[in-house]
Amino acid sequence: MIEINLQLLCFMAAALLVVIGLGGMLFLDNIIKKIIAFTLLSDGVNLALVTLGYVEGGIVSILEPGTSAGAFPENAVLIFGPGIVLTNIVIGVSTTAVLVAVTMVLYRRYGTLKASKVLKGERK
Amino acid sequence: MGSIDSLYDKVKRFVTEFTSGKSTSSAMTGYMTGELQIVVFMMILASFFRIFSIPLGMVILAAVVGAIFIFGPMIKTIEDENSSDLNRVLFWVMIYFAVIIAVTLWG
Amino acid sequence: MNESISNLWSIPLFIIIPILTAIALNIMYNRKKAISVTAVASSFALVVISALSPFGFHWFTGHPAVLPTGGYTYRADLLGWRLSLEYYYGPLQQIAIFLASLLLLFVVMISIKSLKKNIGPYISLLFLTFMSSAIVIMVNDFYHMWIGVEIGSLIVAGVVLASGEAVSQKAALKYTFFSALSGAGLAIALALILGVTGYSNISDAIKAMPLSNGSLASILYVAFGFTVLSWVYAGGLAPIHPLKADVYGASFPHATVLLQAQSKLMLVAIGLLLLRVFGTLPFAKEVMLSISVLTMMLGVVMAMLQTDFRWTLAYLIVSHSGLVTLGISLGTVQGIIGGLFQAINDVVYMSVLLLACEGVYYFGRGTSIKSVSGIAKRAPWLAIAAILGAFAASGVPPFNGFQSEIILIQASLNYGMPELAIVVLMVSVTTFIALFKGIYNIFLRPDDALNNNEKTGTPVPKILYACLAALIFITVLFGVYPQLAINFLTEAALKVVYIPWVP
Amino acid sequence: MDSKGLKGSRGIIAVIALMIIFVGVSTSLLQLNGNVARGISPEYNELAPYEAPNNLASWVYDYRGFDTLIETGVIYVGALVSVLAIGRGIVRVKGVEGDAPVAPSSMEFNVSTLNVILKYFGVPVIILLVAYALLVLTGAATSGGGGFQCGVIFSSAYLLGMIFYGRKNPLNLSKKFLIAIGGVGWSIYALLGLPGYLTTGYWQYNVGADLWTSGVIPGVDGMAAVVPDILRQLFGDPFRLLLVMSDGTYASTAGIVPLINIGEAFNVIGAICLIFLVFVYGWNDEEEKSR
Repeated sequence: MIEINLQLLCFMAAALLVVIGLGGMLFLDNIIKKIIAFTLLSDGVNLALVTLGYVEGGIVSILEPGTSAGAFPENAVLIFGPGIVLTNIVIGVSTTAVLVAVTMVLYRRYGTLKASKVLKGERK
Repeated sequence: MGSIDSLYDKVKRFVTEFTSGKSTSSAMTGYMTGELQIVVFMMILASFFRIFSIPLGMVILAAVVGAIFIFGPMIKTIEDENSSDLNRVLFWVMIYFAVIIAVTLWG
Repeated sequence: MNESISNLWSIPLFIIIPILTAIALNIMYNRKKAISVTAVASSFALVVISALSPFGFHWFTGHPAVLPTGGYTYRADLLGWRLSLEYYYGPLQQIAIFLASLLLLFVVMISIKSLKKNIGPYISLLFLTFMSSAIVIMVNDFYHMWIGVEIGSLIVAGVVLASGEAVSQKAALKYTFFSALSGAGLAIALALILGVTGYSNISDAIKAMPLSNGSLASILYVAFGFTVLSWVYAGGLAPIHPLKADVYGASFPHATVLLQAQSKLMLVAIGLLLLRVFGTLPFAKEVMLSISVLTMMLGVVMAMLQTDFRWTLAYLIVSHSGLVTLGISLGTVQGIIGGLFQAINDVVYMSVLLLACEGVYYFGRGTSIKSVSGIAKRAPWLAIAAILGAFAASGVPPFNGFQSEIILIQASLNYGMPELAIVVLMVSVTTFIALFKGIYNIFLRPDDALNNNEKTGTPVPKILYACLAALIFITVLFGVYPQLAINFLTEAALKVVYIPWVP
Repeated sequence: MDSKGLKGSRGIIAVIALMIIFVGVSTSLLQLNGNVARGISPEYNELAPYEAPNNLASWVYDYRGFDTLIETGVIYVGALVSVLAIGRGIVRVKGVEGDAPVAPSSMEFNVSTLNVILKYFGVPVIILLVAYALLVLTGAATSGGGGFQCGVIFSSAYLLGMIFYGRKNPLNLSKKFLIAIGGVGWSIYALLGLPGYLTTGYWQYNVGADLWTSGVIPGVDGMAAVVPDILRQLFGDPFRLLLVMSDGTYASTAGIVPLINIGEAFNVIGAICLIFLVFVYGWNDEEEKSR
């Protein structure tokens, strides 16, 4: 049987997601598509963070009755990663909400979603 | 090319390129000063090469001075590249980031 | 120094008071009298607390540090891995937060006086701006700094959006895109540093950094790259400077006062972090120096090209954050002192100029040099304030800009880079030209329409003149007695250079 | 730059830059693979039996509770700013004219054409979702979940109701109520630090257990109990949760964590429901006054 290094695969997928997100933000012209690309980027970061807490043969960090408290520290997932993912999700939600709100307002003003038309560099 | 006439043309073009477009006097002074700033700045950057060797620094300085005259007023390009167009800024950020990573990883 | 105080009483108040005030103001919405009483009282309380507080640490939630030998300790000066979040309030933090709270007080008073209807959410955002800058300058933790930077950038977007104009909405959208980008970048940097060290406290992470292990070095390089990305974003440095300038130019000038203070504090905080964590990596200081030089030059060149005084100021703020960056990225004690002092001076004199610009804005014809002129006839004190501010910004003695720029020039000469000294000089000279181009056209150029007593706009509130007078007083005070500020900054610079402890 | 700008040489440069970034990120993550330093995480796990059984909850709301306070602020600010963008609280300088603000408008969707089956199953689904949200909230300290999850589930129920039944849905929450509940949630969270601050000097000190009885963390001299013995005899030890593990019984003290969870849930409900409501129906100052 082929042994699969799960952590490695997850890290590579995370790197791929990050770069796809960056590329999407750079190459797609539609503002909504740019926002979707940002969510991909954010998901890649989340995947990297979750993978960081991976422990071989580990358990969820909830103490079930009857399990050994002594073995818990060694076997439970590292707590930083999942904790930070919560924060990243919240930040992602808020940023996306602000982006979508401003996009809505700008769409009502200009009637288009093209970043190259709406977000031209111009002075008043 | 290379005659006095073409040099005169070049200087004339150099000056007239500023006055095209929005040519109020105060905007003009801005463009002229900006151009001079860029020239001096590029010369300073060129002189940084003295830390490798002084003759190399002098050669590059001379090359930069030549390039400045050939490529004419750069201020318009600088202004375009520094506009707050989202796609353009994203592009430049990616380039910067790639350069930083490349320099630190393999420099 | 009383650094063993590990539960300093004042630190939580800097965060909690703005939060509660902001919530209250947001719910009040359009009850102007209640809003003004609450806001002024709370910002005044912040000024008083920051002036009175001693120095020390605060460990939120009161969990101890784990000693490397086993066992726990509550002493902040011992070597231990901290289980809880650590804030530090030292001399640098004191002067920065005192100035920020003073500016908050001024800005709140001016905005209550000059804005009409529904000011609750706007003023609560101003309070949250203060909160985010206090967080970022005090915190000694990667994770928390990331949250601070993110909440700060959302707040900036809100402050800009509040004017409801198309140009502000566009600026806010662009800025928020980069907030998303740099937030994700900082999160990756956080993940990498956590993966390498396992600690999110910065001091602990530095102690645990496996610098001897060459194979892990590339992780640190990439983390450095991502942190630089967010530094560039938060401080408005070279590639993102057009967006930052957009944000400064598109918000109300009085709001820009707070925004630029927040941005300078973030610049200082993340810059010191970069220096402490990555300062020993090869090329780190060179990358930071090149970004600072580019920012300075592009900022002032773009400032020369602007025809709107607000945008001139916006680009000048950006370019002067390059000066701050220059000092920090030199990495010497003198350089860091110069950079920090420049940050503080910059906040003060740019506030003078921005408030003068705010005065011009009240005449109702915008701030473009094409559309408005002859203000000096109607508001002579405003003109004098603007001219004094311009002198301070361009490094004319006896104002404060002179003192910090001379330190920066000496520092770059001592570092062995006279070119940097030339760049600093060029920046100050060009600042002078760019500012006087605007000031001459707006204040001094004669104008017929205004001489005919044509009344447009709204009268400049008296409180604006009071704030201008106070800020000019600070400008001259720091210019004549620079030691007043430098005494506060030396300790931070020494700590950053010699021990990996909190700045 | 127009849309064609990234198709020429610039596009190639950008692709190369992206590839460099990919190589950088992936090499660093590759080296991290298998080399992750455990750092302080095992310490947190070791202390878990003395805190809440759900170690993530105790990390998020106790050890790094103040981080989560600011994080809660992020979502509050997100709601504040996105609603500000739509039109709530746009300010003007007296006597200075600016651009006309965008006219507030609401999305058009016709509620009456809804499928009968959906219409009659909507209410039970909403009730179930709200119940589930409350379940997640109350079990946060002992199982997975928490305030944020509760808020998100509740607001999805609200969104469902809005789509099925329009503005007058079963969860008929007004804008004022949502703004108030969001603010109240965040201030509950912020003020829950006050008791610990006043008694011990540490903000957000987990007052639940250590003031009631003495400290539990091994190796630290906890605070002496402030609560008189008679009260403890009367009420027992309400802040303790006994964890029966295979290697002994541990007294776990979630303390103020469940209360913080409630504050967070209020805040998230207020923020996300407000975002949904204003995105769909817009914000109109005149209408708010007349209501």
